[in-house]
Amino acid sequence: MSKPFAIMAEYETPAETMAAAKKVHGEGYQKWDVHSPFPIHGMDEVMGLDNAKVGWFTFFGGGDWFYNGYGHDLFHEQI
Amino acid sequence: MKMNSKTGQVGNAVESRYWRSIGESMGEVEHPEWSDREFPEGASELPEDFSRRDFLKLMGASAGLAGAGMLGVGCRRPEELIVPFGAETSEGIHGQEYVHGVPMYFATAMPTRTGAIPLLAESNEGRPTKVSGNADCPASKGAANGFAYASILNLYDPDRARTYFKNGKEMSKADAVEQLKSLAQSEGRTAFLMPSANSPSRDRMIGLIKDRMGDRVEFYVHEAIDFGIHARAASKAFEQSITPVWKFEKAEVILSLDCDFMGTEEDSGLYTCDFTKNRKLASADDSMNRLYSVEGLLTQTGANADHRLRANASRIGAVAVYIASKLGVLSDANSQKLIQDLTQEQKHWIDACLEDFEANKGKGLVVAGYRQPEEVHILVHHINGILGNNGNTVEFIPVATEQFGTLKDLSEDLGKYDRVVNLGCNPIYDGGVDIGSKAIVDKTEFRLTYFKKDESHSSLGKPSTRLCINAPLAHYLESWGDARANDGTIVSIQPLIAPLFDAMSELEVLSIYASVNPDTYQSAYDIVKDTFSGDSWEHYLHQGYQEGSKSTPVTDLELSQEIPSIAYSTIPSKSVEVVFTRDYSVDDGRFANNGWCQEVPDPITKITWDNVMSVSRKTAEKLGLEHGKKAKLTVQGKSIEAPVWVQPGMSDNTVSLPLGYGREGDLRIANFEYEKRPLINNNFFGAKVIDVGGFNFYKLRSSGRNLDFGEIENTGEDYPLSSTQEHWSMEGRPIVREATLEEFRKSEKKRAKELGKEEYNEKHFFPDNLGLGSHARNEGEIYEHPYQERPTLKSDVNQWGMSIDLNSCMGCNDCVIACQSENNIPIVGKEQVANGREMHWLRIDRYYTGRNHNPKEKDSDGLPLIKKIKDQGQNGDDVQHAEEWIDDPQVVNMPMSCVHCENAPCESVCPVNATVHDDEGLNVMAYNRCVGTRYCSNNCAWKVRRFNYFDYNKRPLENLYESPLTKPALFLDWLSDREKPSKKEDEWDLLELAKNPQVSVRMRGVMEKCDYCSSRIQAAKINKKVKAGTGGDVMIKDADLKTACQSACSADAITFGNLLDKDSRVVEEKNNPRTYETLDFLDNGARTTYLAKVRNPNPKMPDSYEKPFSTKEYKATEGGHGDDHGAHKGHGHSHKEDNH
Amino acid sequence: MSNIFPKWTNRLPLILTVGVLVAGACVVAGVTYYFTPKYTRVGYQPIQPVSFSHEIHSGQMGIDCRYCHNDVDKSWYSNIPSAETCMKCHSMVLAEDPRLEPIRKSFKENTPVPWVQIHKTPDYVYFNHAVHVNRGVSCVKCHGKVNEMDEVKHSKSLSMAFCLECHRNPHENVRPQSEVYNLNWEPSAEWDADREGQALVDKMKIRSSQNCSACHR
Amino acid sequence: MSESTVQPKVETHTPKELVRVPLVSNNRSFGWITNQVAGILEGKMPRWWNVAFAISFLVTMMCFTYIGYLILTGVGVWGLNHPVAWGWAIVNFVFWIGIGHAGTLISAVLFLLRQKWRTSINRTAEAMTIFAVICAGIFPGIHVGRVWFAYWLLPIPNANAIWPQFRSPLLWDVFAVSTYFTVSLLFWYMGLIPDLATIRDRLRKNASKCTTGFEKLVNRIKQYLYGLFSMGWIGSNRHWRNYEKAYLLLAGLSTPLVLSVHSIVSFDFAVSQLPGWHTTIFPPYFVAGAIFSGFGMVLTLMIPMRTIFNLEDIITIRHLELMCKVILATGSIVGYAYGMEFFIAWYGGNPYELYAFKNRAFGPYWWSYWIMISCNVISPQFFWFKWCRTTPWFIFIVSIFVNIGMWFERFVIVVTSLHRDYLPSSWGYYSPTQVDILTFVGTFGLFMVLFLLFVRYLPTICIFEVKSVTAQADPHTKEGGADKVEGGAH
Repeated sequence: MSKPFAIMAEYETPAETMAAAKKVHGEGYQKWDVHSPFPIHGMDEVMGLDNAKVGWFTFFGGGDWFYNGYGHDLFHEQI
Repeated sequence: MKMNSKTGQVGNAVESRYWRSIGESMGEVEHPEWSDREFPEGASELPEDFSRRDFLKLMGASAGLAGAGMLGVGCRRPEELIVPFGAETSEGIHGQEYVHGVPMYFATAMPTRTGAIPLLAESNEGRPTKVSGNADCPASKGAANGFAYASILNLYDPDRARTYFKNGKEMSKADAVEQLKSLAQSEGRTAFLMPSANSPSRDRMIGLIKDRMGDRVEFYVHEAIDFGIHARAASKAFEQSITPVWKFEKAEVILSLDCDFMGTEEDSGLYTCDFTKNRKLASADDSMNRLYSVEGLLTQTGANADHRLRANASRIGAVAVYIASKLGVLSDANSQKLIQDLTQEQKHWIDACLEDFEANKGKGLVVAGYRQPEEVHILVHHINGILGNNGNTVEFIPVATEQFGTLKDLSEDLGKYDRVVNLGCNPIYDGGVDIGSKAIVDKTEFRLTYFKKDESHSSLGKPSTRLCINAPLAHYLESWGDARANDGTIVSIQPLIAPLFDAMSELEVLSIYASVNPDTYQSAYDIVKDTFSGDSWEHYLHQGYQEGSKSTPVTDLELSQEIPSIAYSTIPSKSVEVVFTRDYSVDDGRFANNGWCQEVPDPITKITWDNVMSVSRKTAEKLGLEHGKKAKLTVQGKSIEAPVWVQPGMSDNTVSLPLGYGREGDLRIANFEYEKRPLINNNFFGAKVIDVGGFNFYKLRSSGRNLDFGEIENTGEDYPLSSTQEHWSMEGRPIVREATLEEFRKSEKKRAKELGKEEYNEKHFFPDNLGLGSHARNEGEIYEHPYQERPTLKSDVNQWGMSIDLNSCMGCNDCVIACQSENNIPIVGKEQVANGREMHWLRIDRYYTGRNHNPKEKDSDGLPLIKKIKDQGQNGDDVQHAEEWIDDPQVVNMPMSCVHCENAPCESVCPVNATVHDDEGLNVMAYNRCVGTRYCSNNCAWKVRRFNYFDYNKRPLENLYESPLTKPALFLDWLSDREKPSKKEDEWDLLELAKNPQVSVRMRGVMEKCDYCSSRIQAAKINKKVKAGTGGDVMIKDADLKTACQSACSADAITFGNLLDKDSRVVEEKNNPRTYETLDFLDNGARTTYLAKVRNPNPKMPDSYEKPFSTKEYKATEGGHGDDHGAHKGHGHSHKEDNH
Repeated sequence: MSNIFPKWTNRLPLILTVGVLVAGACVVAGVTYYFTPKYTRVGYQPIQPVSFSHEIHSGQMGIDCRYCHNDVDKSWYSNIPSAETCMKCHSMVLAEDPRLEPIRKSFKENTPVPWVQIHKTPDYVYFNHAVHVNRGVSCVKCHGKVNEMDEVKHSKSLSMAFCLECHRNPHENVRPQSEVYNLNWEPSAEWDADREGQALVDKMKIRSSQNCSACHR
Repeated sequence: MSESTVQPKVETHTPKELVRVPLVSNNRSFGWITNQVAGILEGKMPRWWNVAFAISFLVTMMCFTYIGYLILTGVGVWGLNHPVAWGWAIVNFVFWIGIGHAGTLISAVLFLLRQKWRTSINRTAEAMTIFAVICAGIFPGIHVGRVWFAYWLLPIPNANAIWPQFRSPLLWDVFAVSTYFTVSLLFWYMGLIPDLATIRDRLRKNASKCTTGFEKLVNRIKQYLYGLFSMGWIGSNRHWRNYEKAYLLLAGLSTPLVLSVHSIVSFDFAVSQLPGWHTTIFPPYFVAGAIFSGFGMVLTLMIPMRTIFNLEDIITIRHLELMCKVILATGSIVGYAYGMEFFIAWYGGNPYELYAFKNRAFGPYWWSYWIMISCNVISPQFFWFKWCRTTPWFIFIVSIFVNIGMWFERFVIVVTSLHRDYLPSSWGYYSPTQVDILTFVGTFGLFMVLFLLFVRYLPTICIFEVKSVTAQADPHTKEGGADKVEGGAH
């Protein structure tokens, strides 16, 4: 019998899923994930994930636009 | 030189055939290495023909979709040739060394019925493109009229006769001349039918013909509108053949008895120039003349009169008799009967007026109009005699041409003649109902005709008249001749171009008839040269007039005693008085096929393309006529249906019938036909198919009759009219500012007294916008004006400015036509004008102001007057034609074109920088950059921008709504040649020649406006710089530059110049106390300022006024609260030096 | 049911972003060069009906430009000489040369020689030769070294940006009036545009307007 | 017995638990919601859809033929003249942009304000926004005199070395509308990704049910497309984490858009100096008008849609009522603005302004002014009454009136100020032509074509958001299974 590839568990309600996730995270597993039809409030902390990096992308995107739009005029004299 | 005479870059001709070398074109074998080395090594083959460069060739790429252009149109740039002259042009044209690209100027003149108007014609690339007044000729002092400026277009009229033909068969000019020679030598009596002219060469030729043919020849002169009345009446009054020459500049007080000397009289331009000389007020102590006018219709002279009395045209005789009787000249029974008909106020009015004349003995002038019968004119000479005016304000010069028979005489004794030779008359159209013109035309054996197929021609279709030779008549710009100007000076008429269609001139026909041996007939050039009696022929041609040929006025003016009595006539009870008038736009019909004349708005009604029956408000109410609806008018049993126009200022029971419309024959403008394309031209599609061309009132007129009686009744049938200005009242807004002479003098004295205190620098005391001006121009400017911020931005050499004197502007529209001719402005057709899309860059706003009219007042049922606005169709909006105040209004004219603002509202809203501010103060319009969002037109408070809604230059006016979608043939044409116009071929080629190559022709979708003739500004600057060479004298002075409207204005009302040149006239006028800026509270800083209109009322007159009506209207609506606040308190701003 | 998307599609977003950036750069570069007058005009050297060589006439023999283009300092249009001017010498020099056949034919029959136009501004641009050549702007500025061209070539782009370069700083492009028709003239070492050039501009009061009204009307 | 003090009978009212009205009525399960929304796509479309699509497609083709005719012939085919150089085209542009404003407000502003009820209407509103902006975008393009040079409005380097003129409001329009379009499109597409994945998975599941080869092929293509556009979404929580953050940031960034776009559109008029245009009240007045007509259109579309696809449980009466309240609020703001304009014109004492407004009410265009007043100010006042706010057919009628009124408001602003301004000599009258009218009708066709395609191929309601606001989705409530977990519900 070949080695099982992965283990999957299905729950009825979001609360049970969160509880299970807490246990799994507690056991120290690394390669695991939670799938749900809608974002479950509070699941990130339970899974111990840090802040999403989307914020930084947006910030630097904004900075780039600002430089192209106004920055090079304001900061450099007439090049 | 094969000229692709398209405007713009000239000198290159598009050769559609691509051949590589002379060898290939001659079929020889070409050298191999030549063939592929068209492009230097390394540069790869040119990419797909990226035709961006050609997009705006002649600004005419109609649908330049780059994508579509890639399809079939060749993969290489079309080779364009730059082709030199065949041989050097040292001898050039007329002995002037020809430099291609530099316009040349020649003096010539336009012959009129009683004389000629000296002109200066500009020739570009060998063809005349513009005419303006000849400023050096003392006889005209540069004055001309709108017909002269528009006559350039007649030269290139596609409907001109092009071939000689007889009985439908064409013949060459040579055969036609041969047949004419045999006619001249053949037996039998000949009658000549000629238009009237005053030319020494023509008189000489007529003398020679009479010597040769003795009593076998007789000459008849026919003019639909006869100005010979002045000479005939003067000759009878003084019993010597003389004609009056009016000197308005010498007259202090002028009374016009139905005499529109600034509008429809023959030398109106000259008279306007003289009259307005005494109306230019620079300071308080200048004097001003005073104009009284007694007339039935509202004419241009009446509109500008200080006092105007409405009297029926048939009553004017009674007025003259009353004056004569007051002066003790006339007191027989018939005159008493005439005088009773005058009302009490009319008598009262005339008495006061007479007092003024008696106070100005020798400095007054009474004039009678061409419409008045001979007896009135004779009476006027007597009146002038008693008042001491003869010899002072009116001189008399001997009449040069003899008196010929009229058309009526010819039709009576037609039997005596075997043949008639017609030198350019059109008796079928304007002969008159009582003339057998059909018989005259049948007997005509030789006919000079200007048009291919006009009324007289179309009747030639009948077999009996087939023997007539039809020869094309030459335009004055392509024929030799001479004429006597108003004061007798002999002026030369020289051609600018060889006759376009081998046309013959009148002199040539007369010279064939006059020469004893027909083969050696003199050419017109030789005739004029022989007639010339001065010293230097070249100088005569160069100057345009013969030095010292001015005829000396007759001094012993002794009036004959017996005074003819004036026929008594009253208007029958149920009928109206009908007045046949000369039309301001199309003269007597000779300019009906001229697009510019048809589209220039009538100075009074502002209607284009049509004539209307004008009636007064009371007459309309009494007879149940409706404004803008058709009515049936019957005169002497003949009737015609034409639209009624309720005209302010008309006398009651009078109907004015402008002549010259309703023409038939192949005249594409006069007899305009809109194409009936149901899919496009239907009402629902916005393009109403309307009929154009006006109504032929000659059908009601018996020959030579200006006054008649008829019955009129409303038919209620609608007739769409297209006028350019639909609202009459100024709504109490201080747009045109006026004052009386007294007010002006009083305020000037006050200003002079207080001038010491610098806070009072109120330049003018006229009502301004409720003191808004002072609010707007606050001291602390939020944004520094760019000129202050970066002074280098502003040119220190030229700054352009313009000043228009409303006191001199008589509203005659000459400047509008001159601007159209100079700047290639297209005409758009009646349906587009009705839709408000006319393209004139310059318009004359004409407002009516009422004696006690308050635009804001409520009407009877308490609703604000605006509420009763029904629809705002093309017959004028709301209910203004039914309001009380229009019966006896005052009229103000205001020429309005781009005022070139310093803080221009149009520049800040154009998204593509198509309109920008130039360093010399111009608001520049870059046509090639405009994409046509039209926001600039919306934001312009003066609404002086015009938009090319359609391609008016390249598409037929009969159907502008056509497109490749609805007519696939257009798409195929477009594919083959993107510049191909869809106008008719001949129309396109000819009208193209009339264009001024120095100004670009705008295409569809582009906004355009007055740019102070920037092509002339550039030409002046370049000439100055080329002359200056490496020197620094580049500042433009007054002598270097005149805009088209400035040079066209006979009243000299428009002044344009360089504000930095201290002694320029425009700076002088801007310091005139009358200067003001329209809509100044918008703080746009307009570079065109206006000089306020000052009226000169006589306090003793019953209809006198201490304030002009517009000031009263202003006070009644807005002025109340702000007026004292605005007028006296200093504006806190004076014309700061720098932000001129 | 096999998987619809192969494995590599995971990297699709990355491929897309890089691809778009590179393609965009290429298109922009291509348009700025190929679709502007710098390319579409420069290098255009059509074959003329007569192989007239400026190099020989003005280069070697030093004939002044105004000998043939005599109206260049009088009108906006610098005229092309008629065959008469050529025949002044060529009635003797190379009298039978087959290459000059069109000139002789034109001179005899008084018909123009169909030269092919090279330098042409669009119809809505009103360029004036007289005001430039009389005020210190040499032919070489716009037509390039014609005296070294065997066959005239379109050397400068004559685009609006090209004209604006001179109009924006006239002092760098002005030369003494005497040198206008000397195409080989180069500013000498100590010729400093800001000093001598500016002096010329001030003396001649050159106001090279950068405004639309300068060339468009 | 001691006399007892009369104890006041104290009834302790435990405060009635304020039950929040459930956003999904009848306590529907997740499965039901998915079936209900995704079910629309999977089945064969009802007959009326094909008929409606055919009609609106024909109307759109008519619109494009008229646009072609306009471009090939010239702007003269419209009724424009001098002085009224802007007519129906600009009125339609502002009308359509105004309609587009509800989408951003619902998706961005209400999201930041934690208004849970937005979940069931935000996708349709955003779709409506995008289609409205497409329809609006046509008009500035075709009303320009020379369409083939309209690219000069873009600030791209060119051989003429000229930049567009940045002080012109028309240029600001180009930037504002294009930004608005891209942000709305982005917002709409982001919201769609999880639902596209759901549909992709359902298609995989139904693949076995397909019988004929053709059905298999269609199913496979659909799977491919939905898969491609769902960008490999598998609903993992790591995805949700980035998704939530991105959605929040996008909502934050696009909130100013709600106010800025229509302010810039109002600058087209406010920046000019015409009497009646040059007033500072225009930006807020236009934004209120935009939201007003935006919600009007949302209601006009939602009410028939919820009955046809029986989504009453998801788009409940409460949603409609809330939208009616917004309409009432913005309608009153617009009414206030009309009054204030009149007052300032009188109070300011500028004769030209005063005439401009008197001319609006009593001039030749008095009829359009009174239609505007009745539709915009009077009809929304009905929503003060509970019954009016909760009967769908009545709301539908009022929402139609709202949009008619708003079109006339733009017509009154554009035309009446243009046709009579400073100089009486240049006063004129404007009336539209057939091309004007049918091009505008054509754009409704285009709008319906796009909307019908949206309804046919994309889930009209955001499935996962609706689920996330139901009680069962909250892990801390009883329905969310909190009681099944020790530690219990807290």
